[in-house]
Amino acid sequence: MKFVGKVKLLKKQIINEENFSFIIERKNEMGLVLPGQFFNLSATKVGYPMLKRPISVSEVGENTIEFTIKIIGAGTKAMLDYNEGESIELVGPLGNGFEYYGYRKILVIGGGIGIAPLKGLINSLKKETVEIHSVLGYRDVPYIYEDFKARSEKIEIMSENDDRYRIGYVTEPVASLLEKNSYDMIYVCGPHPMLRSLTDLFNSKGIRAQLLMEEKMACGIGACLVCTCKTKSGDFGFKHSRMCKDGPMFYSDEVIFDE
Amino acid sequence: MKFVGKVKLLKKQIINEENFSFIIERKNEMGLVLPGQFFNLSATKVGYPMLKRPISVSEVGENTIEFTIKIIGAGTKAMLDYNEGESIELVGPLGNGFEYYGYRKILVIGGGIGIAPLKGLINSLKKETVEIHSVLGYRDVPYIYEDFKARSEKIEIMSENDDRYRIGYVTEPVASLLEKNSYDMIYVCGPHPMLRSLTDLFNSKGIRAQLLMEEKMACGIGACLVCTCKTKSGDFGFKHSRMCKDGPMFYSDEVIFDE
Amino acid sequence: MNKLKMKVDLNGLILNNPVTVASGTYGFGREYSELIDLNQIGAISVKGLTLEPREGNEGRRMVETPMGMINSVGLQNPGVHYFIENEIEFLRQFDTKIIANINGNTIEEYCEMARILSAEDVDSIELNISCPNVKNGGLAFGTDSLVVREVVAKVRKASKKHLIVKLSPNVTDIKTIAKIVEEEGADCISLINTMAGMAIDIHGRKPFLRRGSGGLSGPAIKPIALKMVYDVHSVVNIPVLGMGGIANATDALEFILAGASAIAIGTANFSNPYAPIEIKKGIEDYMRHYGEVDINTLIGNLRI
Amino acid sequence: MNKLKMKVDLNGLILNNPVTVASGTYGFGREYSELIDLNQIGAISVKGLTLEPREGNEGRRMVETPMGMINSVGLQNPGVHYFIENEIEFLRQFDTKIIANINGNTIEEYCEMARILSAEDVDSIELNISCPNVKNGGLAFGTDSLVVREVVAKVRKASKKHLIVKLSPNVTDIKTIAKIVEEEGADCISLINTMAGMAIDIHGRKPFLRRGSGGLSGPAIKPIALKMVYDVHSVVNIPVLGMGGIANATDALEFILAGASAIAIGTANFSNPYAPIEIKKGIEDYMRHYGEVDINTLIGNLRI
Ligand SMILES: Cc1cc2nc3c(=O)[nH]c(=O)nc-3n(C[C@H](O)[C@H](O)[C@H](O)COP(=O)(O)OP(=O)(O)OC[C@H]3O[C@@H](n4cnc5c(N)ncnc54)[C@H](O)[C@@H]3O)c2cc1C
Ligand SMILES: Cc1cc2nc3c(=O)[nH]c(=O)nc-3n(C[C@H](O)[C@H](O)[C@H](O)COP(=O)(O)OP(=O)(O)OC[C@H]3O[C@@H](n4cnc5c(N)ncnc54)[C@H](O)[C@@H]3O)c2cc1C
Ligand SMILES: Cc1cc2nc3c(=O)[nH]c(=O)nc-3n(C[C@H](O)[C@H](O)[C@H](O)COP(=O)(O)O)c2cc1C
Ligand SMILES: Cc1cc2nc3c(=O)[nH]c(=O)nc-3n(C[C@H](O)[C@H](O)[C@H](O)COP(=O)(O)O)c2cc1C
Ligand code: FES
Ligand code: FES
Repeated sequence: MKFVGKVKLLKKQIINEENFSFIIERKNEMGLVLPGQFFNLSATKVGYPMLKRPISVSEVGENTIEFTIKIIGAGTKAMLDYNEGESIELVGPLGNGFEYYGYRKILVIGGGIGIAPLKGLINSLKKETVEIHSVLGYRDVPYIYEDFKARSEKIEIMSENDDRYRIGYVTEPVASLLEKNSYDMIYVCGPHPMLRSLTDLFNSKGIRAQLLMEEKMACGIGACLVCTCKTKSGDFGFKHSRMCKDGPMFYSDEVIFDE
Repeated sequence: MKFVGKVKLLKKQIINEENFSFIIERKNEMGLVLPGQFFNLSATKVGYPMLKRPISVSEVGENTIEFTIKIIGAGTKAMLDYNEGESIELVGPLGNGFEYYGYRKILVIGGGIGIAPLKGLINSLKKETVEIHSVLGYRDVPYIYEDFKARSEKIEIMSENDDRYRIGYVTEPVASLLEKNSYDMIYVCGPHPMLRSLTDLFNSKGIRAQLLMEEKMACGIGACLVCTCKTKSGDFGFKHSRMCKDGPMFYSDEVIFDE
Repeated sequence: MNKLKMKVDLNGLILNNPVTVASGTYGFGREYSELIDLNQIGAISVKGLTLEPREGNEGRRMVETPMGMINSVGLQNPGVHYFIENEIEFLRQFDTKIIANINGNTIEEYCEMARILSAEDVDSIELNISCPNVKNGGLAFGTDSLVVREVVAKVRKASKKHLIVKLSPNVTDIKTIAKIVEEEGADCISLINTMAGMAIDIHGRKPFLRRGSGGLSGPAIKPIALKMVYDVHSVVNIPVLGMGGIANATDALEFILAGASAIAIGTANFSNPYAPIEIKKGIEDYMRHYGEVDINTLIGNLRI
Repeated sequence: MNKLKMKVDLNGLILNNPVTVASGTYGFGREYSELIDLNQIGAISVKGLTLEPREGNEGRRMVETPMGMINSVGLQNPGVHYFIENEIEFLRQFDTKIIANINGNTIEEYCEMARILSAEDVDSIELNISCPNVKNGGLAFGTDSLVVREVVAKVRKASKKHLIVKLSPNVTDIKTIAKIVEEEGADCISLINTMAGMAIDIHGRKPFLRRGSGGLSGPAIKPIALKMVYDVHSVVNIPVLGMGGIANATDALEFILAGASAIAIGTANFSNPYAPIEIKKGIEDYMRHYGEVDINTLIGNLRI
């Protein structure tokens, strides 16, 4: 079930100079909304930039949905101009989302704004049954980590530049966590180079993770084929999967990173 | 002296479903701002629609300028989305404006949103020295006529559809006013057919008026030549004048209406 | 409310209404069928088919530009045989016409596909002549008059199906090409395909698209498309299926008044999945407003 | 702050910086001189000149389209003699190069204007070959290879001034045209001129422009222009002056990386009179950010 239309912006919250969040009304026609899924949002009321922007759900409430958005270019910058009470045109939920049924011990690894969809994931898991370890990486000052702190048995917060935190990339603590723990599932979302180097690590250890990936999108529903993801097909072949429809979650052992 | 840059929107006022007004800060760099002049306003912060929209000043205060705007298409509709306190990019003042020095008895004739720049004119004339007669025409319910009521010795408010007012076009009362009065100057602003039929009337009587005209504009300063107005040149010739720079005020006996 | 006559006849291909969707923007209809009622669409031109399945170009395949987008999907598709076996039946559930968009590396490939599709349950074949001609140094078939004449003539012979020829806009003189297409027996002309375009990542100092350049579509190209539709309509007698940047009913009506018997929506589906339905309704509203009862009276009805 | 080398050499025409303004969008500089400092602009290409004064087309002359505009000014200008007597001196006050954009109805007119301007204090002549050729049924000079060869060769003979030839984008193969222009002795190629476009008033059921159609400019055409600049740069050895939809420093840098030695700003002046200065500054900021000291190292510097 997919919704196409306008919803009300209930709350806009400025997180820091680069990031903000929207809480919108959740409509019945949207049906189930899963962590890892995304919506395609109009950046402006005047329709410019023209294409909608894919944004993951960072929290799904009973009557609300939260998006956490980083200002990157013209579109995300313009989005910040929506006022509370105004309507935003969107399409969704889209994509496959995370698979998380039945896992009891998981590792979540997020980089930058990639932490947002993982927040939606951990908050939808029952505290009593799932043990969560978290590794969060930031360029500068960390943000939206409170829920991870509250919910994780182990947590490591990294920053490239803020020396109140452990300095470095997420790959280091992940490697040592993998030495000492065995996880039912690993979830990763973050910038391309991070996904790539973690995938190398996972492959070298023969384990697999769920990667939430990104590509420029147009339709967002699988019809136009612009959002390609190179995936394995057979033993030596490849195929071009659709990031928006076959993903954005792919298993790390399916993806071919060749650039 | 022309200003290029951003000014703060101090006040936004909804007049009715179709019309609103903006009061913006007047900057020193703008120099003198005359009634009949206009500014070129950005319709949106995101730069779409691309071209600025020409809007006449409808009042010039010491530290403020007022615009009165009718929603016509995408640009004027988008303008309404500016919030008070935000900045609007604009260029101006532009164009020649009205000539009004030394006249003692004048007639102003406005149609629809064309009444806005005339409001700026009458409010800049000294009550003690100038006698004003006004004819205002509307399609439906009249608006922004209060200043005219307060300031005119004679006033006629016409509507095409609202029978609480005299039903009809402005041409009828104008013809009879012209029978009974002799004016030092006549000022007209309104839709093209109105300007045209009044010009026929003035020409037939051998009198001249100042017309505030409109044409689609790009640069607004006289450089691109897209905003042409056909004017007389010599006894039989014509030339293409620039609406934005040589106008928007033209004398009725200069203009060739040939469409 | 009067009943409006919305049926249009593209020279044998009769559409319930003039609003169709453009090849490559609608897949085989499956994804959009979850969002809108395909019965309301006059015709669906399916994703460009090739003789063999193709994986298309490597990513990145798309970049947005001012009111447009450039794509270089590179004709990723499951091949004509897969289409026949797996997609036609699905589309046939809906009361819409099926246009099979075909793409070849050689004239022989085009003919072969036309022959294969002749026996199948599709309503029309759309010959996309914007493809690079491998025998001719990769220049598009559609840009050389002699090649256009040959490929249209041969495909016409290979199949009796309703035949649409889709023109490339990247030419000096589209009128001449259109006349050749008509002479060689096409039933209908569709235009425009995407325009050659490029965008550069100034930080990476390389084109955004892996292939360097691609095809520009969307509202940005609408004025160019409209002029070409007007020009082509003025020199041929076969009907024109107009497209290029149509995003709302006003745009669609501009094309119809310029001479298009039907219109296609491409890129606008991405920004607004309801575009086909809203545009159909907008055309109807316009007709009612002006007391028009038959869409056919609007076609090419310009006062110049 | 390091001093950046911003001078570029268009094959003899040396500009203080690569940011110029496009013909027809800047008049003769007078109006913009009241808003911005013309000394900061590399060159000004003046309003297209004709041998005799022209009043241009009847209005309406302009319509806005998605991120673009269509104009049909029709070369309104006071004629080359008036320009010489009244405008050159004004422009000479500023430390900017003067490019005289010339337009003819016939090859003879082009040559006559080139001869006249040879003796005058302008820095370059820009031959606009997008004009309709009256001897050739009104088709633009710039769309026929043979005509291009003839007009460039003859103008080259008529004048020793620095000669820029400005190409029309409405062609199948801009590379071939560019090579001819180079062979016949042009010093520099500028491109693109506007693209043929149209917009229709669906309520009046007529084109918005009195002339039916006109030339599309602005960001909408940027991807098309960039591709053409890239293509032309890849086949000629003379410098390229790139334009078409440039509205900010990123756009300008895209053109420079694609191979333009200098760029021109047209339509963007209308939406932002400060565009030339902001773009120049933006290019400088980019150079500082990446530690580039000479703009010339950026020209055509694409990793493909
Ligand atoms: C499935 C999915 C889920 C996502 N979820 C989220 C989420 O939850 N939160 C979130 O914040 N983001 C999310 N994103 C990313 C988000 O969609 C993008 O950040 C957004 O679309 C960017 O749009 P924009 O208009 O702001 O930037 P764009 O204008 O698209 O710019 C993108 C980048 O390109 C650069 N650029 C543009 N033009 C040029 C040029 N000519 N030269 C060089 N560089 C240029 C920009 O500076 C910028 O770095 C998600 C993406 C996907 C695919
Ligand atoms: C010197 C001057 C002073 C002015 N002063 C004022 C003022 O004080 N107040 C004021 O309100 N206005 C004023 N105007 C007019 C104002 O500039 C215009 O109303 C405004 O620019 C319209 O912009 P828009 O984007 O809203 O409409 P546009 O989008 O430009 O549309 C204009 C008209 O064209 C129609 N249209 C657009 N596209 C199509 C299509 N494809 N087919 C059919 N119809 C179409 C629209 O529906 C509309 O009727 C002035 C104009 C000038 C030149
Ligand atoms: C992503 C994408 C893929 C396309 N694929 C095809 C194709 O396979 N065959 C074809 O004939 N045209 C293809 N086109 C061109 C469209 O059918 C259409 O002619 C063009 O996009 C102009 O219309 P628009 O501006 O409404 O999109 C494609 C366009 C897009 C945007
Ligand atoms: C209003 C207007 C008038 C123009 N007049 C001329 C002209 O006289 N001669 C010419 O060579 N190009 C002329 N052009 C084309 C521009 O110089 C430029 O090539 C084109 O507009 C593309 O650049 P832009 O998108 O930055 O505007 C004109 C363009 C516009 C918008
Ligand atoms: S964005 Fe269209 S298929 Fe993914
Ligand atoms: S709008 Fe450019 S000359 Fe008037």
